[in-house]
Amino acid sequence: MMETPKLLSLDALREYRRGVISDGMDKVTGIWVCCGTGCLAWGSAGVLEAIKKHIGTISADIAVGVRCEAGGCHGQCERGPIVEITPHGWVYHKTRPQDAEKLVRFALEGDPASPTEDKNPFTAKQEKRVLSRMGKMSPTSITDYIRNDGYEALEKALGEMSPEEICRAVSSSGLRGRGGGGFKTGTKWEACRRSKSGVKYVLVNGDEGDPGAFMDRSLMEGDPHSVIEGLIIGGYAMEASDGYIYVRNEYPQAIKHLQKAIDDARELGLLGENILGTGFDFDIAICRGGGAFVCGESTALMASIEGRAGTPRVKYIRSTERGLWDKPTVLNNVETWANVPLIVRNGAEWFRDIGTEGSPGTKIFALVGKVENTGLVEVPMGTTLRRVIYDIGGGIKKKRSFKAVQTGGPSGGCLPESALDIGIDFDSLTAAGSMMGSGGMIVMDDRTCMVDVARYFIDFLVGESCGKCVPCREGVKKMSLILNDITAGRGVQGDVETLGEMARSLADTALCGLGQSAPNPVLSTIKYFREEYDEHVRDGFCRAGVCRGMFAAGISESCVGCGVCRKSCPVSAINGEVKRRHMVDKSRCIGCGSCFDLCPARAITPERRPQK
Amino acid sequence: MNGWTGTVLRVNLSDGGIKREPLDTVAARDYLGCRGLGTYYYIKEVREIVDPFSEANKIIFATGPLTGAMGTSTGRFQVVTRSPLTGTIGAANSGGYFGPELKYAGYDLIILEGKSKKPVYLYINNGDVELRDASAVWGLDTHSATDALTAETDPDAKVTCIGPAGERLALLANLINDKHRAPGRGGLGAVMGSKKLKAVVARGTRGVKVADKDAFLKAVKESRELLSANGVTSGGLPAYGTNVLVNILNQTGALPTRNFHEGYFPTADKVGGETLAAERMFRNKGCASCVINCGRVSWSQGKYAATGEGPEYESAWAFGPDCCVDDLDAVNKANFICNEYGLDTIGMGSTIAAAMDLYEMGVIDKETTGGAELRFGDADVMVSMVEAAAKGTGFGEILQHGSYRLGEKFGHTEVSMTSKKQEMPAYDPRGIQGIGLNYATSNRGACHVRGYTISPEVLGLPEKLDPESTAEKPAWVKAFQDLTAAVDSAGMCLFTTFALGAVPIAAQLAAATGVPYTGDEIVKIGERVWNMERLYNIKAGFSKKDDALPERMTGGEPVPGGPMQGRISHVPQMLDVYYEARGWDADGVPSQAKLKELGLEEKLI
Amino acid sequence: MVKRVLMVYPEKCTGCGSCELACSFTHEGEFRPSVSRIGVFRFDEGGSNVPMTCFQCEEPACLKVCKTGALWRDEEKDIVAFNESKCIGCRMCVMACPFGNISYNRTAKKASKCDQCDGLPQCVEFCPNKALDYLPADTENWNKKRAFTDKMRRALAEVK
Amino acid sequence: MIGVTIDGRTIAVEEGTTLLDAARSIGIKIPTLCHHDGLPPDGNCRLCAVEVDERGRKKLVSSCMYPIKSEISADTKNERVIAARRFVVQLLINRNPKAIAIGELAKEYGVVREERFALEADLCVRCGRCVRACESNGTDAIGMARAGFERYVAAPYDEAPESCVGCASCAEVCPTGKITYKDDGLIRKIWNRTFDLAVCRRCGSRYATKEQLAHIGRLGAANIAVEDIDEPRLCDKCRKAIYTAKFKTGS
Repeated sequence: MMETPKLLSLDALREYRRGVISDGMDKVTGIWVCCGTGCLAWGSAGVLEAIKKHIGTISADIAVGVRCEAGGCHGQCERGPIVEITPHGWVYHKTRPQDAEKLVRFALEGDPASPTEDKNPFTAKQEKRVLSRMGKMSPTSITDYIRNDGYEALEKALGEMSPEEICRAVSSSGLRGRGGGGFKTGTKWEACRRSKSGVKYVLVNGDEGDPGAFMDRSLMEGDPHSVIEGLIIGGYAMEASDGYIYVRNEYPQAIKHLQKAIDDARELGLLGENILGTGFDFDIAICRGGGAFVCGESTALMASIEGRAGTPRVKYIRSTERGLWDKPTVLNNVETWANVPLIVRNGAEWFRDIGTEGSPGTKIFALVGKVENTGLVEVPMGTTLRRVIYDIGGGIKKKRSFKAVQTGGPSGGCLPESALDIGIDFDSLTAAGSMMGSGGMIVMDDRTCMVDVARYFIDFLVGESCGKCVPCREGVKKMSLILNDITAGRGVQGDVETLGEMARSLADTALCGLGQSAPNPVLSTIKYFREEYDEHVRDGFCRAGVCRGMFAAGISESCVGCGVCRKSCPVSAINGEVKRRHMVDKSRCIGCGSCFDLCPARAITPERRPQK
Repeated sequence: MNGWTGTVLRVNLSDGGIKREPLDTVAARDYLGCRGLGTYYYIKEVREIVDPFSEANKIIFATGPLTGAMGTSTGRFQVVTRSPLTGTIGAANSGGYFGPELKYAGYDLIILEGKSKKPVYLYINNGDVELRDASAVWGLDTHSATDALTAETDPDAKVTCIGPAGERLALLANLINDKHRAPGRGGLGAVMGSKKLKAVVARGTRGVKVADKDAFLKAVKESRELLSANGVTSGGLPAYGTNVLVNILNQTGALPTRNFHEGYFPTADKVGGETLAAERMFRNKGCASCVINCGRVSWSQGKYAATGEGPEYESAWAFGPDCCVDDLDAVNKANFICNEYGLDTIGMGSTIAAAMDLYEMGVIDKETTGGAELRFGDADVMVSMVEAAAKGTGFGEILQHGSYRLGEKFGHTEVSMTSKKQEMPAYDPRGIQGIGLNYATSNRGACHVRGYTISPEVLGLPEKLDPESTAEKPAWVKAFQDLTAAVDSAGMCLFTTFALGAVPIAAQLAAATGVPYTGDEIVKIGERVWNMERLYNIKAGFSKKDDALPERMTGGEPVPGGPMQGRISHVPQMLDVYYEARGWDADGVPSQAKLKELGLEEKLI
Repeated sequence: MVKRVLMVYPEKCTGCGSCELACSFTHEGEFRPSVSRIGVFRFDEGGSNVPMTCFQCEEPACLKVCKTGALWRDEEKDIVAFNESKCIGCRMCVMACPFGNISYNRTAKKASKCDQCDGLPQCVEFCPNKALDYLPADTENWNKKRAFTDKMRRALAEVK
Repeated sequence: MIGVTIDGRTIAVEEGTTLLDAARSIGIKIPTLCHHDGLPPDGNCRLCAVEVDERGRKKLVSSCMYPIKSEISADTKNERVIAARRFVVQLLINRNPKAIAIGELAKEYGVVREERFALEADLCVRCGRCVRACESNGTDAIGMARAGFERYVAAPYDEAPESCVGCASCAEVCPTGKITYKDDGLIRKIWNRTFDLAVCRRCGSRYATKEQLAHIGRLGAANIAVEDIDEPRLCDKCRKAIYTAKFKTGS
């Protein structure tokens, strides 16, 4: 290991980087046990310990050629603990401590199976740029980062580019905010750079709040320096002196890794006063958020950093003019910042190489729900939903049929089958009635009630609304009351229209983005699944068999007469002899749905209840 | 409401009941407020002619539609009840700050009925009204009582109270408000005393609204211009007060002297307004919203050393020339005592003059007077008699009830210079014919402020009349009586009429109330008020024979010297013409046609 | 705009209260001395009647405690200006003014103070005795006004 | 100065003037609820919404906070604006049926309470004027507690707030009368606290809490010494009445 000197000039950084890259460590075989939050939950710590222990048992002259450390997230958390062996790029899923010997052996002697990523359909069709380093290095090692091209962009930015040039590069790359808004990052940067103020701020929005989304967490945990490098470059480009990373407290590992990265960067001289002798002063602090969904909203986030209640403020003056503490401020999310070093290092043209004209580059999605493979997916913008869900995600679980995909988090929308061939980018999703959001993607099958989905998201927002403005506080609540009525069979004629009107008014009147976009799940489900609403209201029928009491079980001819359903029925509404088709007494069936999932023959489906 | 507050407060002293009632707005339109509306309510409320001191009698405090507004000198209120001195309707007007305060508390009228068993005072604090125990202030003079009551209630409260004289039911007892102002004459303070009501204390923080703000300000500005262009209202009165008249009347030869034996007092100037202003006055003072500011903040010195306010001309005359006293300190002191004890200054001075008359006639002597030699010109005796009457001690016990009772007591009513048992004020009817007719026909006994013809007859306002002429006087008296009744009812000070006729006053009223009053209409209202009072008096037993002056005036004693030497009053001759001018029959009873014209045919009485 | 000072001459005041009436009428639309921004203090005997209204101090205590910007020094008009719509009714100014020259209107739930009627003080206009005057703020008048306020300040010191 | 066209009328205003102020200056009435001229704007009630046309881009904004920075035009009463206000008023009247101010708005915008959504009726509209008033005074005794529909005004931990001085500004600025205080004899009750009232030694009026007097003293009012708050004092009017009495002329 090299001493960590304090780098006082650009040349010193160059020298240092060269030293790191040529220290021979790249020749050492690495065994990287993912210790991201997901894999830790699967027990990766035990695997790591077992491998290290095993390495300790082998002779030292052999052991010197192998190195085992905690690595970052691969994104396929459901298959953890994941181990990767570099430089081969072999990836092992669902490892156990008892696999230690085998893994070390593979590392030292090779694995004939050579399980490279391109053999895994989930990863093979991705285009990992931002996530390229994930899992292949130690997130807590600045030298590992440097060895993987880290801080090369910083060296280039500070050494070869003026702030204007950096802003221009970011502008011409066409990078758009990955947090949801899709606002052109370069435009924001240029505006902030032009704002005349002695004090400016650059902020990282790490308040990832969408249920099921974890791309930012993974990045902060697995590659914290990429965010920090982006932020330092941003600070330089906009002549800001302070950066804040706002991370929710529920992400302890992200905070830990970020803090370590900041400390290491500062120790190396990449943060602090007169960075690398360029006269540029910049430092970064971490701000822990309380985890309120609304704090992801920029004004609320800034209020929270300022130490006030994290509620949004009406802002007709852009943050780039008056943001944090009324100073010019640029706030970008984690993924956006992590793209910055890539653009600086490789150039805007390289960045625009993939993606669409309006939305260049890649985007990371958190693919969850009823798909076979779930996890983080980085694909070029413009990739179709179908490709993500079917080719990468492996299609719908249990071979059921696809019903909808929800994108953009709670404020996003639900898109139906017909939208599957839309190439995903900011504009196309918006046009289809949904949004990009921060990249949440929830796949739903035919056992999903779309009214219930709308209810679920609205209820989530009722809980997350800060309550400051009337439309959101009272309006979302009212929508929730209506949706709960509909899903409980109490809907009345006109409710759907009322919801539609309210959704439009809410979008018009709510104070912040959360409230304005709150009705999206309702609007998009009404748009694409109006029939389901009507069935609920008019017929008291939930075709998905989700809303209690709004359907009756029906048993088809494929019944094998196993009797499982009969035994599980709490009201003894199912009758039938063994190995004979069972029948449901629909007048007794309470529509609890407990028999559906138990049926091995998938012979039970929701049917309309008999009219009273 | 605009102008009026729209609320009447009814307080029953017998059972302590307190009620708020809506104002009779039709009556308010027809009688305005203060004297007119107060009298209307009194007559409506007390259907029979009752003993003034009986439980059945009521006493009404009334404000007018202009009271409390920024009209020209519109800080007036009126106290109405049956006068125990005269037996006529008694209506007494006063300025100061009490009237507006009552209005700001939210009331047009307070009707006080019944009789309390123990001393009480009424405390009105906006909507909070209560009768409170007054045993601690009973017996106190008006100044001490006022201080004690404001200390007990609110430093900003305004007080109208009675002094010991009223408590003793002295027939010369006045109410005193704001320490120095009196709803004077008629002995109305005694009615308060009979009800064991020491005081009415008012505190109001509400406002008076007017119907047409711009029109009101315009009317006020126009009236103010007339007032400031007028020598009396902008010069004489603020500089010298009403007492400016001492020298003027003396020069006219109509300054009653020595109990009306004479009409000229050689050393009158020593007690006149000019001397007062130069030697005994701190500064002048104004009642609420006054633009004239005739009030005197004054003092007396030497053995009579004291401070207070006044005297008004009539007070100065009563204690001065009428008693042949030319010591201003004595006059001031006597005046201050009357204010402090709640006595009527005109009645008091004139009664002492009558007593001096009796003394010099030999009808009474030192034995009767308790040792005092009641000689004309003796200032010490005059002051000591005022003190005795104020305290109700010795000979004062007789004096406190006025000259008529004094004369009666000793069988010589001819010394009582009264009409309807009320003392004539400071203008000799023998030298000034109009004022004599006014005295005789006044509905509350002899009174100058019921029809102040001195204005044309002496001051030449609005035009100069010969004081000695008689032909045109009945019409002038009627006109002045009617206009006065209207001004009194509006809540405005009579002194504005030196400069203002009916038209500018009507303009203020119309803008304030929203009722389109014209000059003619308010004069008509005055006439209505006058006839209403007359009807009451007729019912109370008054008739043509009572519309008279003492015989000394009408031929018994021609003026012995001075500019008016040899003159007598021609009231009997003018009376029929006056009746005719009023549309009354030969007996002085209003004709049905007149009553119909005035809307009084509905049997009010 | 010519700066002017509102002069008070207690020795000329007869206590008629026309100023209070004009003030309340102008500002509140009714004749209501209790909410007038000028108040006449009447004294018996030797005391002068004193019309009192805001001295428009150069370093006003009221302004110091007003946290909503409802009060400020309008240097152009040379007054302590008051924006009623910014007042939150905290009454701090009322208590802070040593002279008691700013008051609280219970009905409006706001402070209330003299604004010199935007250059045409109605109290001056309607004072029948010239006890109030509105004069050019030349040195002489300034000194007179200052002498008056100093006198009041001394009187105040005796009261506490 | 910047030209701005509101409802077809063009006026020049200083840069940064809010649309609300600009509209008011030409007599255009825009309803407000959470706005108070003396408090920092918050824009939470959304009643003052107007439609702004920024170079062809039309959007609804809160006029109380929207600063005029370029030549724009605004419509304060078009269909979209009225619909937005109706929406807000509807939600308010559902929650706050007894608030007089809301009742008046409901009448004006022709909405009636929807009984179906008639949850617990409340007087508080969560406009936060009270909280902002308290902040302005530097007392910071109250704030907003909880979030969303559950949001309400409260003292910390719902206990009697220590920093409250009983000035009652919160009650004075409350547009619906939700916050009240009671002066009962010598004490004032507000926010579960009981304050001693200073009593004027002359007129007996109870004119302020002692805590407020001390607060004013601390703010730098020279006439109030924090250490002798308990001394008998004079109210503003009586102080004046007493010292003016010393102004003698004449004799």
